[in-house]
Amino acid sequence: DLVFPSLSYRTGAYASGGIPFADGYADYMTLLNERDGGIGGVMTRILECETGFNTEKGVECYEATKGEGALVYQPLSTGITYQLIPKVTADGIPLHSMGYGRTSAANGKVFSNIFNYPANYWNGASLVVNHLLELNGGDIKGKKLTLVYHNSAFGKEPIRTLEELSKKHGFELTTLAVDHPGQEQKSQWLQIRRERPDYVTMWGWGVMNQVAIQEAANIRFPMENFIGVWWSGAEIDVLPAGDAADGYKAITFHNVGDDFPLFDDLKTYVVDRGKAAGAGDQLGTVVYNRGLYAAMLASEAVRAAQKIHGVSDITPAMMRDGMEALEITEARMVELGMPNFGPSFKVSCENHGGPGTGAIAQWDATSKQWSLISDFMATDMSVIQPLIDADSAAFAAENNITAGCS
Amino acid sequence: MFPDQFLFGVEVVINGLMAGVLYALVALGFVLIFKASGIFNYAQGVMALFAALTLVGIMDGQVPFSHLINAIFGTDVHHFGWHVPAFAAILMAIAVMVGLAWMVQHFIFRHLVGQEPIILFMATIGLAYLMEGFGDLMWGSDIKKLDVGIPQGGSFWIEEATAFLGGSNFYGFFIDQLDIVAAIVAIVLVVLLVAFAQYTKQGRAMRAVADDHQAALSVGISLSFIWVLVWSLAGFVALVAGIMWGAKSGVQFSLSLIALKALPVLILGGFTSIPGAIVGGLIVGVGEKLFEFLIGAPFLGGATENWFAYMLALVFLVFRPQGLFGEKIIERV
Amino acid sequence: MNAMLDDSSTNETLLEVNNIEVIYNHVILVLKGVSLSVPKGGITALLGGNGAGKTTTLKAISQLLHSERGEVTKGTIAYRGQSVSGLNPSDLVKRGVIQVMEGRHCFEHLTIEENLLTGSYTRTDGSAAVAADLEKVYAYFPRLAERRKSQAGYTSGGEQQMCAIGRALMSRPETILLDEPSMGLAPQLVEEIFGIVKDLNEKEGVSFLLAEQNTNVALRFAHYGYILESGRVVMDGPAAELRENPDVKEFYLGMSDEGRKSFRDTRSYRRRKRWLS
Amino acid sequence: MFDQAESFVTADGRTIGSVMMEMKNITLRFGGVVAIKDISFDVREGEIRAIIGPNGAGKSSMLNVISGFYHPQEGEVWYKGARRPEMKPFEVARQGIARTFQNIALFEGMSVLDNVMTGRLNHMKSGILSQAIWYGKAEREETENRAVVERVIDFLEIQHIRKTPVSRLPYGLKKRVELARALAADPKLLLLDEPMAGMNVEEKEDMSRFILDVNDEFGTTIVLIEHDMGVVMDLSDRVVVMDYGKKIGDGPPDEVRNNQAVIDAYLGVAHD
Amino acid sequence: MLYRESGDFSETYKADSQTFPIKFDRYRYYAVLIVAFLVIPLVINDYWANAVLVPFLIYAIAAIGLNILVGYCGQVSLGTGGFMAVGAYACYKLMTAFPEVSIMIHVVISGGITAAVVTVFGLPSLRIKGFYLAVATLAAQFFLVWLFNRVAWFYNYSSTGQITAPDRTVLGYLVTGPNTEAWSKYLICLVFLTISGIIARNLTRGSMGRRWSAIRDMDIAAEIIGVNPLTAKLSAFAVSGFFIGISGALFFAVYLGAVDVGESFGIQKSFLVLFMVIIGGLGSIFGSFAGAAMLVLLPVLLKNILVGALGWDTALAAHLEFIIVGALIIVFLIAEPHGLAQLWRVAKEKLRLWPFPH
Ligand SMILES: Nc1ncnc2c1ncn2[C@@H]1O[C@H](COP(=O)(O)OP(=O)(O)OP(=O)(O)O)[C@@H](O)[C@H]1O
Ligand SMILES: Nc1ncnc2c1ncn2[C@@H]1O[C@H](COP(=O)(O)OP(=O)(O)OP(=O)(O)O)[C@@H](O)[C@H]1O
Ligand SMILES: CC(C)C[C@H](N)C(=O)O
Ligand SMILES: [Mg+2]
Ligand SMILES: [Mg+2]
Repeated sequence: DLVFPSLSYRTGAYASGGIPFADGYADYMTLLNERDGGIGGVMTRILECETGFNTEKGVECYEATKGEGALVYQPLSTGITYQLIPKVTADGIPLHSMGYGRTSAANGKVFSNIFNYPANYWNGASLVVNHLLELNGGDIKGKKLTLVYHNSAFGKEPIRTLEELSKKHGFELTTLAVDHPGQEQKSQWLQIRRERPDYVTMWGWGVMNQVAIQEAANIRFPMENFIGVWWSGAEIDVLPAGDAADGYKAITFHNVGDDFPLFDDLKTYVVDRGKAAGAGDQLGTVVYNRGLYAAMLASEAVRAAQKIHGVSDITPAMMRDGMEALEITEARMVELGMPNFGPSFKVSCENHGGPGTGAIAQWDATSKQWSLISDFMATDMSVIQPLIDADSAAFAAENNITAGCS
Repeated sequence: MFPDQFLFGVEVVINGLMAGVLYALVALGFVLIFKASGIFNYAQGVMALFAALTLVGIMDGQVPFSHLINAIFGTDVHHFGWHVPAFAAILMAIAVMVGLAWMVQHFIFRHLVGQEPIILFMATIGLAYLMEGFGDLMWGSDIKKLDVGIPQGGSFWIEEATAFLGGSNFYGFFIDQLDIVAAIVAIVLVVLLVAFAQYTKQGRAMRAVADDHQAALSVGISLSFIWVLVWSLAGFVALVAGIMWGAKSGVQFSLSLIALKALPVLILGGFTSIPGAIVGGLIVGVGEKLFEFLIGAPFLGGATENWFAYMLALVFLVFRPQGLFGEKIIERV
Repeated sequence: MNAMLDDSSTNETLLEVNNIEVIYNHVILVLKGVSLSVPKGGITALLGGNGAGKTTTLKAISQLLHSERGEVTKGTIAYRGQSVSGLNPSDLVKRGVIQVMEGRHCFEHLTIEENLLTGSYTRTDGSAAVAADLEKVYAYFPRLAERRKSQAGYTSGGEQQMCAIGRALMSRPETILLDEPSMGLAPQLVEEIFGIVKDLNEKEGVSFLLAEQNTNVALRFAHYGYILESGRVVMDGPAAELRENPDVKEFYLGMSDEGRKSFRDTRSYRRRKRWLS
Repeated sequence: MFDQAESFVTADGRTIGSVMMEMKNITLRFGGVVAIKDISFDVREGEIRAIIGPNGAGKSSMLNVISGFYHPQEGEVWYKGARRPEMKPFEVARQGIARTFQNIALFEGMSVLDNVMTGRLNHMKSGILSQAIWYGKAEREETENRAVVERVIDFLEIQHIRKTPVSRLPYGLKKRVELARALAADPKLLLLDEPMAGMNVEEKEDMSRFILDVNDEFGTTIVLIEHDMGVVMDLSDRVVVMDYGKKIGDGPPDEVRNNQAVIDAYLGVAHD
Repeated sequence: MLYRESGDFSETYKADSQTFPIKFDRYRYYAVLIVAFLVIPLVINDYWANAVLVPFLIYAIAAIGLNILVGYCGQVSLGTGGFMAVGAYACYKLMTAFPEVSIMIHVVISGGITAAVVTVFGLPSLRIKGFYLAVATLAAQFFLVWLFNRVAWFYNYSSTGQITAPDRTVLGYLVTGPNTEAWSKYLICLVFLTISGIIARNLTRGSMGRRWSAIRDMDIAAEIIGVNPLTAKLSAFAVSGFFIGISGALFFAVYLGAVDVGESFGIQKSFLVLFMVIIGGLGSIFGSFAGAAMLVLLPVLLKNILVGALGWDTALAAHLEFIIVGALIIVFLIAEPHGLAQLWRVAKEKLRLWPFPH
């Protein structure tokens, strides 16, 4: 069988995001089994392991599951990703950090086993700035942008790019750290209230998101000027603040809602058969969709690997090749029942990072729905690519890796 | 501009005071249990979480243990389909906390009478694990919204009334209404609890138990009764804290971590002093907010709140080892 | 002369301990079959050297062993004919049995007065009666009245001893288990305290079971005595008879045939106790 | 300064040396409570000096002043002919003053042997590295001091409980172990706070013998607090009587026992 | 009589004060060493090394360190996580600054640096006691984590603030980095643990150990009989810090390979190690081993049973795991408050008396 380890977290401070993602990931695999009899005739198997969003437990999970023929890891945590990068490389297993993790892993010449398509945090940072540019007719010189970030590897990731971008566009950047878990943010928001930045962006996760949005509402910060990263843009993040959250924005690299043919299949084959991983009421929510999307990308990579190597029951090494040869086209997306759900792109050895495109979503508190308010747009690779090259080169030097494609 | 800076400072102090009250609410529970049993109850934070979870669960008509039930019987139950009004739900939650108090006493601490404090402390950490797992199992680990009708958000009235104090950069004092409610509740609680401990027979018995279990037993005080009583009180205080914090940030796992905010408050005020909890809370609240405002954020890169309270308490204790109002440690040979 | 004849005690037995065995920590056997009885209205002394098991016996009666990891593994204890096993200490206090523990055990952080008031915890006869008794205790121990507002932790050993006894009195007991009341007290105070014991016994009919090292004083005030050694009762009898027993005289009263001998002259050869074969 | 260097002979023919320690006008207060009021007395080399007085008179407080645990507000302590500056208790201990406590203060978590060994800590100086590898000085020192301690253990006849945790010992033996710990330190001056409280006559006799032997054989000076008048009168060379923090009598036992103030305040009846 | 002590007399004081005065115990100890050094490395695999043995060895070192402080000297510390972080960051800085020096030396120096830091945080213990001190040590915990998170110099200005262990070898074999073999990880930790165990034992049986225990049992009395509380307490903090630092260094360099300070050395770690010490037995070196073994194994076992064998979903299993771990801790404390070491002693005592009940 095809083993997909799922390093999930259904407990702890980040369970609110961990649960729907893991459910989406699992449900898609179940759908493939139930509807198609697996991928290429081989059944899929989800191997769940609880990490609690804790790096140490993540490593433990990795060690415990890798022996079972795990094809690809999706740890859903930047911290765990950092831990696993050397390990998976040594063990020859691919890792997919979708929209998180080490940004410079986009350079496949150095990070042979790490993939972070279709977008990463530096794309995210650029996306936010692009949006601001758009709002201001292309000129944000002198504007004040504040970054509220989770004080961890994850939250620090965009700072470098934002700094570069602030140099380039002349806006003023302030950063405010929020320590795990982010229950208490009063002083950060008092400071924001005092300094009245024009825009606030947030790299948050878990309870930090709700508290931030609630506090923003409390100080009556204009929600449309508050833009979260894609991990800070779920329903559960905005719901507690009620109507006050109306207008809050978040970036995203895939589409929202449940208006896709795929969901009909999910209902028939998974939910109605009682095989859903969760309660089955999360379908179409932002993070659930992201889990689906990740699973879809994984299964497509399996198909690619099966095609390349001509075997159905593939190994992790073959999976890696499949991922590197992955090509997503809109036509294929339509076939999969997910038209316009995500970008079309092609992975290569040089580029493990995908197209780096994204869109802006906005929350409507009355209908309690997210909707896209922009197209999927490209990000400023002229700033990002040099950063990626420099960072990966440093990593290569540090670890005696000779960059290159075999 | 200087005056604005100053007014912002004042605002920080006010908000610090308010934050302190919220810490104090948690610290109070610690003090109660410590006073009556010498038990340093690390599980106080988890109790707040558990109480809030229970309250939300009852209000929303959630089926307890639905996850487990569904897993075992393959059913698909989640809600009873009714909603309980806040007031009734609070009463029911109190009943649950009293039940919990009884169980804690009956199954755990009854068997640990006379053990060293650190053993008891460890047992409460075990209890924290237990209750955390139990609460999650019972009500699920997703975030829940708690709304018992407490107003929230900045008080416009105060903002507008004070806006004139500063220049165009000053928008009036920001005070969260929730914090105001919390402050009132906390003060009432402290007054009632002090009266209880100092002037009632049970309160005196409680203090006696704290000093010497054996002697308390010998004069006929029932340890079990006293302990169930204080654990119930602590459970009630935890519920109040859980409501306040839950209204702020939703009811979810991280609520249990507020215990960590209460600890420096506790040692600052003194483990055994009920008023100490509130005064300690205020000092910590103001101290950490001011420090962040004046030094932390501008010079140290922020996020100093996690450790500042502890450092403050530490420095303070060096001068007064039993905290502000703690009972003097009697050292005789 | 038999002391039993001229005292106020009756033939009614209040407390009956029958052949009990006590083990600490599952392994340390401390009492190896102790039997004794306390008559109503009597002062019964429990004598014996260090580690003989006096305290253990008292705790076994008052049900305080449990919290020290000790348990009664054999034998029975009955108060007024009813078994006390399974009761908890507060039930016993309600039935009128209270223990004054060895080593005082005052509540350090409570004031003397609060300490005394805790003694009335189990009473239900209203605060006026309690207040009256408080005054009575102060009358017995004027020293306590002086220090009523001091924290007990800061009072001297003697004051704490008075406090502990006074606290027990506050429960209006029928029987007091008194563990080493004389330890560490000045001679005058020892007399005083025993005088009070006697008073309570005669005027209020309180029965006492008294564990003491100070055999001399104990036998002067008690009606009946048991001598405990290594967890066994080795001798018992009316106090007056025990006082005249040559072994008791030599080993417990420090008297030789020529009267009291000086502590300077004790390094001589000693006779073995007869009951230690 | 009077008869500082001289020695004199007691009633029963023992020779007592020169002044070893002198307390001058000591006053000790705790908040409002005056525990010691302007008390002076001296202790001579080789004597057994008793302090008696009713409960709460301030006897233990006086010992605590001597051993540096309490610092009097007024007055001076003279030791070995020099004024002693304010010292930490452990510094006092290093000057050769050891003591026992009224409420037994043994180290409950250790065996008898280890407890007595703590008495020798001031004689053990090996460094942490040597101890870590347990070689050279550390090991030698341990063996040497162990030999000293074994002598004390033999002397006090507690060989059989050497390895027993002290928490399991009965009261009387604990008191003896405490004495052993103090003796192990090789003190010049030994302070005993109610060493015989809670003992029966037989045990008091044993204890008396030990105290006398220590005094005789090692010439250790002893300050003794005790409530058993028999013991005090028999053992001590001179007695200080305290009452409510004041000194009400000082002199040889016979003199004190007939002092009316002492009888009123303490003895109740004249003791034979 | 299955277990015997009688007939086994020591003839000298030296023999009497050795670690295992009883022959039977001594032979068992040698047997354990032989298995640990010669047998296990041959059969160990990745899973056993990473999930069980290596963490056990490293935690055992930390537990020994904490036991010296809490169990022997009676100073409760909740700063262990932060102190381990000091060891880890010291080791990282040393490894990257002096790549040519052997990692063994780096680990030892990290221990020394941690000892110094811990001693500074131990200073308040001269005034503050009991739980006040315990809570006050949390200041160290939170401050250190914040510091390592905040000051970029500590993590060599890496963009994420994480630190990653470069490859290092001992005697030509890799001991750090992702390509390390299971047996070499295991052995290097074992060497450190064995030496730590021996040193700790030596320190605790001599005058140093008695000073600590005296302070623990009754600090006032200890001072009056001549123990300088300043040096006694601070030396306990220092020695404890030394071991904790070593374990932190190994934890980072050998076990995890990369570390995010807030997550790997958070307050949970402090509690975990304290648990090991208490469940194992305060004031017992053996207890430190037993406690570490138990708390490393327990979750692995539970996970394997609940998820692996019973096939429950992970959320349910995680909740149940919490409940079971919590309940077990409580049950243990109730059954034997003095820990596994005491359980073992009582068992021996019973065996000695066997078949007689008393
Ligand atoms: N908690 C305990 N655990 C183990 N052994 C104990 C415990 N309490 C007492 N013992 C032992 O039981 C024996 C009897 O002790 P007990 O206290 O009853 O003696 P006692 O007659 O009251 O002596 P004393 O006159 O010294 O008070 C002693 O050997 C003592 O060591
Ligand atoms: N640390 C302290 N703080 C406050 N008061 C104290 C302290 N130590 C002693 N006292 C008070 O000082 C007085 C003398 O106490 P001390 O212990 O010296 O008496 P003592 O003569 O030893 O009596 P006893 O024979 O009962 O032991 C007492 O009233 C006591 O309450
Ligand atoms: C879901 C996530 C991967 C986001 C997370 N905070 C991170 O570590 O990047
Ligand atoms: Mg006794
Ligand atoms: Mg005294």
